[in-house]
Amino acid sequence: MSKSTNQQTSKSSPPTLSVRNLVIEYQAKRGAVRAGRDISFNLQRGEAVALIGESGSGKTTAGLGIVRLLPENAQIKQGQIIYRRLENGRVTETDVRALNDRQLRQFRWKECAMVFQAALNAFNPVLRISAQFGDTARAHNYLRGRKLKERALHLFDLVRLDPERVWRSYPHELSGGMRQRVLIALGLLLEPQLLILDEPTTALDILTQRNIIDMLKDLRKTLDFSLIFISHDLSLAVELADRVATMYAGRIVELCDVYTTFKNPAHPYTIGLINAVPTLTAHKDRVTSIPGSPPDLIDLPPGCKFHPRCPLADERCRTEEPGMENPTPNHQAACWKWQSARESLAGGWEL
Amino acid sequence: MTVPLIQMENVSRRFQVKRDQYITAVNDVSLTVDEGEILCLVGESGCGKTTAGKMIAGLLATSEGRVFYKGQDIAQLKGQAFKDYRLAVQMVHQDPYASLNPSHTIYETISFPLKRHNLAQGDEAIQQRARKLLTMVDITPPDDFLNKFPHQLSGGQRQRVSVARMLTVNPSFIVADEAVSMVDVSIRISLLNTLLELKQKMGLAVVFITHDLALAKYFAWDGAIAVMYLGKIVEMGPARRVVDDPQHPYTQVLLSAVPDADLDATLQREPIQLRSMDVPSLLRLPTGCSFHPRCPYFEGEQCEKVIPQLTRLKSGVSVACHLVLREHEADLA
Amino acid sequence: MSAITSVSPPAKPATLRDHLERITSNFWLRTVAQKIFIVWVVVTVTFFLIRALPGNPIEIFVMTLMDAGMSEEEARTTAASLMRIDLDAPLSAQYVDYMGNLLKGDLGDSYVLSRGKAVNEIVFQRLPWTMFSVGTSLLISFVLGMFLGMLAAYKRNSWIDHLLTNLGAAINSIPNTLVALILVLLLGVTWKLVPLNLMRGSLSPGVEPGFTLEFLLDLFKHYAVPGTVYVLSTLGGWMLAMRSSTSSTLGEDYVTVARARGLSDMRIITAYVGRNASLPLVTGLAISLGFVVGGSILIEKIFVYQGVGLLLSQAIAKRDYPIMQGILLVTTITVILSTALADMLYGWLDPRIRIAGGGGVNHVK
Amino acid sequence: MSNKGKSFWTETIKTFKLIARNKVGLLGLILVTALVLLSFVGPLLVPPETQAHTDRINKPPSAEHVLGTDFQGRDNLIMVIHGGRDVLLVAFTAGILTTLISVAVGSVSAFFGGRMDSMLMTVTDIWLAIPRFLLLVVLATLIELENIWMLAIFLAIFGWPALARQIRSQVLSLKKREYVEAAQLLDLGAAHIILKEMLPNMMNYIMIALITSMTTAIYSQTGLVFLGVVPFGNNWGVMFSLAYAKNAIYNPNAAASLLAPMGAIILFQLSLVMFSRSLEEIFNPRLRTGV
Repeated sequence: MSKSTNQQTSKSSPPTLSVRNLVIEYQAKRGAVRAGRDISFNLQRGEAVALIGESGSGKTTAGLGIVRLLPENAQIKQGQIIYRRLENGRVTETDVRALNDRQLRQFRWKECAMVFQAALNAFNPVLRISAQFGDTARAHNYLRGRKLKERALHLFDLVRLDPERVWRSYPHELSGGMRQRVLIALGLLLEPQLLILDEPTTALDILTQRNIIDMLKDLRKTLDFSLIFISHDLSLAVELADRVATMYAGRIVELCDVYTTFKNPAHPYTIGLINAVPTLTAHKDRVTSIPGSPPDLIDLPPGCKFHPRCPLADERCRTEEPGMENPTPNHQAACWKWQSARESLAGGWEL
Repeated sequence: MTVPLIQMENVSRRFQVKRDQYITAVNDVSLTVDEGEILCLVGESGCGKTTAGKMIAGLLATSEGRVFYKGQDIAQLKGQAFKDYRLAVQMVHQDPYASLNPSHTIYETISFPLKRHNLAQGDEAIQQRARKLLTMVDITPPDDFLNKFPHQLSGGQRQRVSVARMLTVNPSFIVADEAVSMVDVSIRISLLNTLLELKQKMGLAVVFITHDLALAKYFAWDGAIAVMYLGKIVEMGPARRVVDDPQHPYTQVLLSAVPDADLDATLQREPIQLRSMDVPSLLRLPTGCSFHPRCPYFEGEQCEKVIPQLTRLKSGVSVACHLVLREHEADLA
Repeated sequence: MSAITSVSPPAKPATLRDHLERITSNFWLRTVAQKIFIVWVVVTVTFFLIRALPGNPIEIFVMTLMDAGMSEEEARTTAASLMRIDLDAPLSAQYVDYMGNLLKGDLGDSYVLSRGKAVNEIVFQRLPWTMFSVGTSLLISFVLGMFLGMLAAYKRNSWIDHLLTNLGAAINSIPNTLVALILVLLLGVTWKLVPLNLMRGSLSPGVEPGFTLEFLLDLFKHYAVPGTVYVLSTLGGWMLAMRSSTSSTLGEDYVTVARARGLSDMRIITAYVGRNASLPLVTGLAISLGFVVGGSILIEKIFVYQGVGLLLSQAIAKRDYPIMQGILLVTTITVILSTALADMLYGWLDPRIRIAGGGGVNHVK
Repeated sequence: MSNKGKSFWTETIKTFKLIARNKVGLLGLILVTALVLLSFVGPLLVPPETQAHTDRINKPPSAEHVLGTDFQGRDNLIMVIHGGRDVLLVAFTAGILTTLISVAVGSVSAFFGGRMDSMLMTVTDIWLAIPRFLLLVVLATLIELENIWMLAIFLAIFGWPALARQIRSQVLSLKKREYVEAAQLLDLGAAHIILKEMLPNMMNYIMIALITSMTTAIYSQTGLVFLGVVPFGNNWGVMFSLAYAKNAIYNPNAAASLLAPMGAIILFQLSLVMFSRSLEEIFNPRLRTGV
């Protein structure tokens, strides 16, 4: 068993999740796809961290890695994933990478539920919602029968669904937004302490998306769980997260609270990304794009992976990859120029 | 009065979904686009914006109403006149992975229309033209790309090649259907800027279809925005005015619901509560104003029974809402 | 569309339901009409081919009778009564008569194999045997093929996958006649594993059908080898279909989500992967039934198995047209009924199309 | 001109390299070629067995007669060499015809849609629901099939429906591709759209359809010959049927005259199936450009 127990009070309780130097690679015909490179972060109890990045930045890979649900051709090469359960003031530590199959099955969903991107197809089309709740409960020796139904109906109520109707439905009888909410309810069924939401609102229309965001905000107030929120959309991070981890080329390049990320970003990529997204209020001329395109994960450039697109890049950036630097204790950025980046880029992207 | 480049006149489009079930994807839409003008069609999935775009491009016939190109009904065009229209109105599609034929090289893709319409004679001239077009869309250096296949290009590059392919026939009107929504966030703006530059240089008119209001405002900065809901235009007017001072309740709700990358604005925003969460089925559109079952300002009988007409206010914005129109009775244009 | 009055949120359930039910009834009507139409086409085509072609079989039959010493008139009357037709009437009238008799369930009499005996009596005597052997084999091969196909998909790109898919494609392409002959040669002659008399006939002489142990044992002993041929000649197809279906199901989100939910492998394999992956195969079941029944003519001939296939091959050898027509009609109806059964099974397995099945399962609110 | 020629050769070489990537496919191609040569060139080199040799009836394989002799004392190897031509011709002709019909029905149905589509698909469904082999057998007794071409046509008429459905769904999905729409907008013409935009992306389906219909044609042909409803000449099917009729199966000495033609049929089927494994590689532009 990979569990050790130590007693601690919940006040100074250690992070729910600690990810250290996680390296994940996919095997492709052309070579190794380096989808996760040295990913490290802590998720505090009750906190919400957003993993933000473009396609290929490694954000989904990181999420799948944490629950060890990577596809067959992917592998965790190194790193550590420590999950800490808090119960009655006692902390139980779990080394996720060391779990065997049976322990892993118990860990998934009971400790950490992951709600996926394409929730439209997240349910088995031939089973009623009730049966799929039953499956989940049975797999974890959770409630049964009437008690289970009561609990599920309560959750449906929380996610603003018509409980009795949903309970009896087949997935295809529910709209996309409803299915997404059912999946979130299912995620909360076993009272996990960690919830991972991977693009939970993509493919939904705006008003439904708004509804789900508001609902998640409410849930965070009423229920006690830590949240990892994966999205390509910076604006969603604003709504839901306490801290933002910006990812680029498989790595977290900046990690700090939401406010600082927007008001005082230190990494040129974060700065560029914020400037590249038009807002409803900003003037047209504020918006500038980042030149070039994201790197090929099989054939990464040397040095800082962002240097080919970075106007500040110098010789050091081209040869040596920066580690995480600390502008302030709660703000980290992987950039040699973190001190001057924001100022240098204030006048515009083209130098 | 000059003739608009494209005009839709009371256009509707129905699709048969089952034996005797129809959905009305576009419902009595009228709009005009002048030469060199930008119009953004904005709305959620299923609002009919793509269908409207396809009818303008002539890929779909209308069920009712007519589409005019330079004052002529496109359904009646024949011979040379049809050919002029056909080539003048082009489209940029959404999916960079499906918009280029995987079995043709970039050179072939661009040379087909050139050869077919005799726009360049001889291999040398065609090559020359292909290089020039690729340079125009920032695919540089073009020689590195001519013999590549689509799968060797990134999503953004593919979209640029689609634009170059369309430019071969010197169009004057472009329908861009969610042209950047599947492209990485960091390169969306540069792709949009390329389109804007081309528009400027070649005097193109553009109908830009998107679900992203902020993007619409950016792209149509000096142009117009039309907000669609369940097949109808509910509000239309100068882009910045529509986004900054929305009139129609639906536009207001939409704007208050969009997650925005502006931190301050988002933190201050008060959400508007809808009467109902469920989007009505296109199979059975609500009577009267289609937004009435969800409208936070729902007033009763009039909203339920009378279809509000899109009416122009003095400000230049047109709105289809009984409430707004009554409040602005004095401002009717 | 505009006829629908006031819709206040939430939408009223009743109207939608009416709508669904209308489609439902339409669907069944259409299905039944189509099945009847198919049977009619088969009957009509064979009728006219038999009568309208130059040198048509009836004239030849009359000639044969005359050669055997009958007068022309006698011969024509005999033929006419056996086939229940008036040879002097125009073709259209003959057709109407024939269809009338069919509706009464009268398929005419055999005129060579066992002259004067009613065709439907002969055919219905043989039909159970074919239905038993073909049906059982199809079921075995379906289940086995699903199992092996899933195995291959789960072990994608392993040696066992390569072995199974290549083997599957191989046996799928070998004509069933050859499979049968090879089995007889290997099992019966070369290795002498199965006594030859178990590969001839469907029962040992003297064994009477009934619910006796002796009968059942003998039945299965005689069925074993021909059954194996049926299974082998269809197994590959099921396996390959199930492999590709399982592969795509394994890529579905709900399978990944089921894993994320910590469900046991067994539950995922059966209720999540297996059930969904097998759906497309169920429709194939009906089509393959037609195929296997067709193959029975060859297999039953080789194993002298007393089913309709053997009967047909004998009828063909003797050119006994009423029997050929009768068998064609009866098997077509059987196959079409099974198709309908498979459709219903599909509807039962897949709630998404259950709308088509009617009944109170859809509670769209 | 020289440029075109060169590109033809490089394309051909490329294709062979792609086939060679898949060992099973390569073996299939080699075997198919070998059997085709054996059946079409072989008869020119080896004189046929025209008469019975009563002194060497039903001999097992020996150095002199590698595949033994049959019930009339004829050399099985020579019979196999001369018995392939008809089988292969029927397979190729029926295969091509079946593919043509199914491509025509499938693409017309998908392309025009509407009433045309529902009409063609109703016919297809009816054809699919009938026990076709039984009908085929019955009809074969009514319509005397005088030569192999008629047999090929007959097999094609009975073979197309399942393939037509597959082609239809393929065309339907291609029709909706955005590049096809773009070609419409650029007014590149129906011929260009079908031949240049859609066909290249359907080639592997069509080729697989062709191979499937060839194996199916041989499958059915074998059955028809065995039932004796298609009476003609010397071919592999007739050889094993005759051997079977002469009880070769119970006579260990005669087993070779049963196994030789059966082996030839099985080998040809297997090599076709193996070759079809390469098609995916040949028609995938991703692999063609070697990235």
